[in-house]
Amino acid sequence: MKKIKRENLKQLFDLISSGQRLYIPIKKAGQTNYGIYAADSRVDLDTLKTVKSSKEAFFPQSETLYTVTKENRKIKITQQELEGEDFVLFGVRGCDIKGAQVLDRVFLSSPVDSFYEARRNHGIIVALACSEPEESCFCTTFGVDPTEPEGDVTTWFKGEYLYWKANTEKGERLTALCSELLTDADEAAVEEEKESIKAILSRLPYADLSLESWHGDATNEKFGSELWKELYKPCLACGTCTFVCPTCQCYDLKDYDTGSGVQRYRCWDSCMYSDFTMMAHGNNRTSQMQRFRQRFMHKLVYFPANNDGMYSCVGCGRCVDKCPASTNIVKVIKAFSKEVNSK
Amino acid sequence: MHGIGVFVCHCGSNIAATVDVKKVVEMAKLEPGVVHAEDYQYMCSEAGQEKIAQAIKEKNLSGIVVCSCSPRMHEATFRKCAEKAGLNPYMVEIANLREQCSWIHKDIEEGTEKAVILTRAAIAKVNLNTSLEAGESGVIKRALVIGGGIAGIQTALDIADAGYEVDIVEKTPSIGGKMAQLDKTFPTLDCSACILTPKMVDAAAHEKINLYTYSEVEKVSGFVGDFTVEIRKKARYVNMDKCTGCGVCMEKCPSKKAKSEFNSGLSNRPAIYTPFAQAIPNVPVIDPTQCIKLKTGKCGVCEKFCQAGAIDYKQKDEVITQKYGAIVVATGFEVIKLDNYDEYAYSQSKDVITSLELERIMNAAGPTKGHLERLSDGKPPKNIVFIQCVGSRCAENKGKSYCSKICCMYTAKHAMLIRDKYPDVNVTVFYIDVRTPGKNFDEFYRRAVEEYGVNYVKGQVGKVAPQADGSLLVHGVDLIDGKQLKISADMVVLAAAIEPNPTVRNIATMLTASIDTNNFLTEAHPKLRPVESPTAGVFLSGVCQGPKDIPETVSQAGAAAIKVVGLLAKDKLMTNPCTAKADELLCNGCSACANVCPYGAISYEDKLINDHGIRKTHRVAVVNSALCQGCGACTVACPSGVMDLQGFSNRQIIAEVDAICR
Amino acid sequence: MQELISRLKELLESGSVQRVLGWKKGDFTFNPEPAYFNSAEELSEFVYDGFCGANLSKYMIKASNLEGVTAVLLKPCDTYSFNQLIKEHRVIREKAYIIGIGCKGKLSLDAIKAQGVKGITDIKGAEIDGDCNELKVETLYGEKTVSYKDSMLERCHVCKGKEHMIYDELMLESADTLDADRFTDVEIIENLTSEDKFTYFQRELSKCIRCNACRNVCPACSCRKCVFDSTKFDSEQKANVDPFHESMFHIIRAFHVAGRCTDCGECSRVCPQGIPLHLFNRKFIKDINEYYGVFQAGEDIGQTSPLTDYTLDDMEAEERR
Amino acid sequence: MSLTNEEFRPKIVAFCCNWCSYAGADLAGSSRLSYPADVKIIRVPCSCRVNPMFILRAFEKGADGVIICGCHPGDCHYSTGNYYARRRMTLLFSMLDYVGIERGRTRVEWVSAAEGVKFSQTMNEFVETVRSLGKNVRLGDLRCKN
Repeated sequence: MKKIKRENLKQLFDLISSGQRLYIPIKKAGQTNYGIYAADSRVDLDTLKTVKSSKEAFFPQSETLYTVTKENRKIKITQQELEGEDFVLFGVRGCDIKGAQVLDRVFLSSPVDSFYEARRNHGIIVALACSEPEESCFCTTFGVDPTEPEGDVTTWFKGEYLYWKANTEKGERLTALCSELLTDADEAAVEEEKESIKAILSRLPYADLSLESWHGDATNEKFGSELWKELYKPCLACGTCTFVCPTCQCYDLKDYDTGSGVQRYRCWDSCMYSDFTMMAHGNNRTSQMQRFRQRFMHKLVYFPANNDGMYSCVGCGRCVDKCPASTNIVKVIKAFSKEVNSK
Repeated sequence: MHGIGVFVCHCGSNIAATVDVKKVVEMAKLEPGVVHAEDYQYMCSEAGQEKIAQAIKEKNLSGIVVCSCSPRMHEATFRKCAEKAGLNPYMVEIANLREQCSWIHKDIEEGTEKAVILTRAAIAKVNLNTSLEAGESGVIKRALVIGGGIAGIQTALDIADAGYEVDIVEKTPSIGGKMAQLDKTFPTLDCSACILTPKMVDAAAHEKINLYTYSEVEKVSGFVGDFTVEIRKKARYVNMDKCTGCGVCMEKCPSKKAKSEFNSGLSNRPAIYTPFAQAIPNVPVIDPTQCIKLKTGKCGVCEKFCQAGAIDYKQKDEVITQKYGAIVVATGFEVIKLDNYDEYAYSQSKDVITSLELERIMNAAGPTKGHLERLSDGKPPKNIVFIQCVGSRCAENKGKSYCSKICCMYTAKHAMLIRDKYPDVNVTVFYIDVRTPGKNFDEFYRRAVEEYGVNYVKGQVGKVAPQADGSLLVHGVDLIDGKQLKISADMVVLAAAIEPNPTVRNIATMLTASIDTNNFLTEAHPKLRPVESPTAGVFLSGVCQGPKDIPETVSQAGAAAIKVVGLLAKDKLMTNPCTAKADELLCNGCSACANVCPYGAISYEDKLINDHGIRKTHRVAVVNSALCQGCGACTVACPSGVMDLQGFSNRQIIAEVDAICR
Repeated sequence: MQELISRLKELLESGSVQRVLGWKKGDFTFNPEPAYFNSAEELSEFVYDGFCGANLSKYMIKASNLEGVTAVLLKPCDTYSFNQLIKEHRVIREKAYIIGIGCKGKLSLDAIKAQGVKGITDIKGAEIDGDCNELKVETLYGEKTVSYKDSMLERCHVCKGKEHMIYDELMLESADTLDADRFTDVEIIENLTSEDKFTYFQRELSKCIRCNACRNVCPACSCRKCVFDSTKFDSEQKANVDPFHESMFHIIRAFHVAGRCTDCGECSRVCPQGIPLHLFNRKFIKDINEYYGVFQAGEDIGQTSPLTDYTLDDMEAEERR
Repeated sequence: MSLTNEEFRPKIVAFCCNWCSYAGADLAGSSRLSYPADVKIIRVPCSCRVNPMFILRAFEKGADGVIICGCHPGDCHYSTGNYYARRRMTLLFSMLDYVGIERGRTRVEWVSAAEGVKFSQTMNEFVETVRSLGKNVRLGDLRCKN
């Protein structure tokens, strides 16, 4: 266990970023999002949740896959180079780390997504425990431990200090790199902090949120429920929930003509959009009810069905905070448990 | 599958001197879709066109780009050439390498580079061209003339003489219009009624002309060749078929307090009346605001005296619907209201009158039986002052900015007639300029000055002050002598400006014809299409388009008629295929497009739309391609890009942009 | 409030409306959601308070396709949008029974959080029957009090007024919340150098995640298919792949709603990144007011929209300041 | 910030109305009134056909300046098109100005078919203005800047 004074964090960031890219929550124009650290960045580790999750570091909102150029009447395809350098992702909360594990299931299972894999291999995650969980948090429901999130390094804020514990070989390397700024610490303060967090967790409004009846075998029971017909109604069909979500992984492939060549890129897509998976014959989900249902069925039923019971929601609560119509996954889960209870 | 052919013209040395045409050909060959490219000395020549035709046939080209002079020069030529070779003429694009490249760029490298880009843009566009077919629409062989003054009558006569049915809609009880109110006409001084009435009679008698007097156009729909018009025939309360025109009813009518419109309000008329003795049709109407029977239910004198039994108090307005191939607007003018010109004391003194009122006073059938006398005391005037440009050529917002055009001449006429008949009367005319551009006009004016001794004073009148003795003190200025003048007059005549008949606004809206700030109807082109409205099938006759005198009106009336005849003579109209088209699958039906369409070409329908298997009824825009002229205003008003312009589609223009910026 | 619920019950029970479009209680006091109520019983879930910010006019586009009449609760500012939608034939007047409800200013959870409040579990003082002066905020970390005014949405500080532009009946009182000029921020930006303007907007827009919340909530963005979702201009965009697209989307969106935007402020309310999107719309509104005469979309259905209108002596593009 | 060297050749897109400015450009050509080859004309039926999307597209793909030419107010072939165009472009360009796009990169000019001289002068001026502003770096897709 190591520690570093809060006031020395800037030196730490400067040091880390001198040899590699450092992704860290940065406050810009009033909002905190992950960004690449620069000496003048306004690092913000106090905001619990970045607007967008940290998934962008591994699965950016858009990325070029290959470029097609024309030489006379012949075409040439150039693949985009894979991530080849280590980078540090700093201040990741437990929910986002769990989110990465969900994405691993998608992108690292065969066929492996090499772009994602390369980033994942080169990324060093410095996790940060949640000193002050918020009302919309329900990560514990999905088995996340925000008191000690699993990263290559796990850190805690306590008093004047940031406590630092390396968990993996990558983490040890980073610790070694920062050794001049880190001093030894005992675990007592961290244990105290963990207890303090636990106390708050037990008081969270969603602490008792139950996933009972949500599992991989629930397809038939849930799919045909009449509840969806009411639940979807406030939905504006925007993509806010999917774009702030740490686990949403759907993307579209598109071409862009730069004038000197065509870039094939992929970008996030949202199952909430009416043109999602649009095909020549039309769309396989023709109503917003169906799209709305798909999102939650996927997260809470289909995904666990195909991934050993792992849900593809991590309880970060971003959608709870951000939905313009105040509808969200918690309301969906609760609506169904009410139905179960009333039966 | 696309197969584009590119044909680069040398235009002798016009293009080839500053553009490396061989390079343009080589570069064109690399563009997507291009399967053939060649150059030639003169593409527009017979041999050049033959090359194009041959390539189209041999290589089965789906589109061609001709790199030559401006499309304004030879687009039509190459379209015809393509059509002959079996290619849709709208699959042709022109790259303007001469006017917009070789002629302005001296440096061959620079010129060639630009030529390559322009060619590239044209290829990018033609790749997205679609075959377009000019549509056809039928023509209803009947014309409508709105307004029954001299303009309307002449237009109707000319159309009818060419063998087509014409309806005249006139809102007053008789045709004749303003000209019927005039006493004499310049520059010949012949009697207005003597030359007008025969025309009125001709119109009424013409087997191809149908008169709807005391009627108004209420609704217009449709488009060139096929308008549907609703006409309201106001209740006359007199059966036109039974009335013999004997006039007894008018004599016996006890309600005689209404102002005679025909006499400019200077005399009274009965509640049952014809506007004037020679009215056509010679069937009176009952003015429901004056008729005692219609107002109170008592009286019924006219009915009692009518031997023909033509009086029908129960008559109702009748709306008839008729179809027309063409519409002529001939709504004429009114004299402006003089409320803004009280410095001339028009409202204060009966002896301050407008020129039109003077016409009535001078007319034998007028309120004074043609005797020149003061309306206040009936005495003959000794000193008359004419004031020109009252409300015309007005810089401030007070009046009209334009010249009313007829006033100089009619004032000269009035002055001359007065001096001729009453040589002892002094006549003074205050004027800004005297404008006499017309055949025998200046000679006419000079006669007034030189032979008849009319006193023309260049200068304006500041004030007319009625005096206690009944005379009028005219405060003016003589600009030539630089003197203030005070003239004691016993009659002042104002040459009030004329303005379009106020009903024209409503009519323009119905016809989607545009009007200018002064409410004159806009012509399609101020020089080259002066009698056509920008709305196809709508034509302009007379003062509704701008101030005119009688000879000009009659010539414009004839011109409008020949345009109508030219239209009605066709059995089918070819429509411009570069028209707007809405994608009804995605149209919102929001009306943004219709709001900017200058031709009223867009309407809305509730249509059952099948969107990939989901059937729903939506309100969608429908463009009438016969009306659409292809400006594209609607395409930009449409936020979802659903409205597109064929031949200049969104994607075509975007492709050009991309090609240029590449 | 009770009066309102009774009236809604009456309307539903009498069969004069088939459903009510209003707000349903959330799982917190501060997250009610737009909802339909089909029966008097369902109204037990009904709520209307300071957190009911959504402009339900937008939902009426869909509700116009439903059987029968929908009673819709519209705040004064929402009625402008409804009028505009009537004008554009996107809603059917006869299908709506408009209850013009009072408004004492709508609250922004972000504005409350910006006052240093974290972990909110309950908020009291937003009730429409209350005096709306102060909010008692319960949090995981203790109780706090914040002023109602400081917690309002930006749009309420520049409120268009208490008058409903269209309604069938009126219920509940409104309060004056106007305390700022809506063009101040636009003017501040206008007075920046070109470079600073660019920097300002790039910073703001770089946050955009292209979730389309602004577009989808906007009552003026009622296109069946947005140009940014279609191939009409080869213009489909799914993500802000490049800073250009961030600007392009917002400029074009603002242009498409220019002369139609009622300045309802929904775009800024819903932006998950807190981008002051109203600054785009207000720029157009300000320009229109200055160049073509004051115009308020949705005020008068009969009025021609400035972009489908012209005068012969309109200002030239080069003459603008 | 901006490149102002002599060598900089801006890309200029000119949207010209078929009935007036396009003919004005032709007249400039037949009168041999030169203007820089940087200007490339796109023929449109009327200035009211110019969609803001086209203008932004041009900038996206690397244009440094965009100019719209139409008939003088009152002379529109379709009677009202340029009036609508005038409002649209005034507002759009004001917005571009507001988001920090240099004002000189956009322009509206009314050029009749008879005004070859004006056409050439306008283009000379416009190219000069854009050239002095340098490469457009604020409103373009970075992927297109190779």
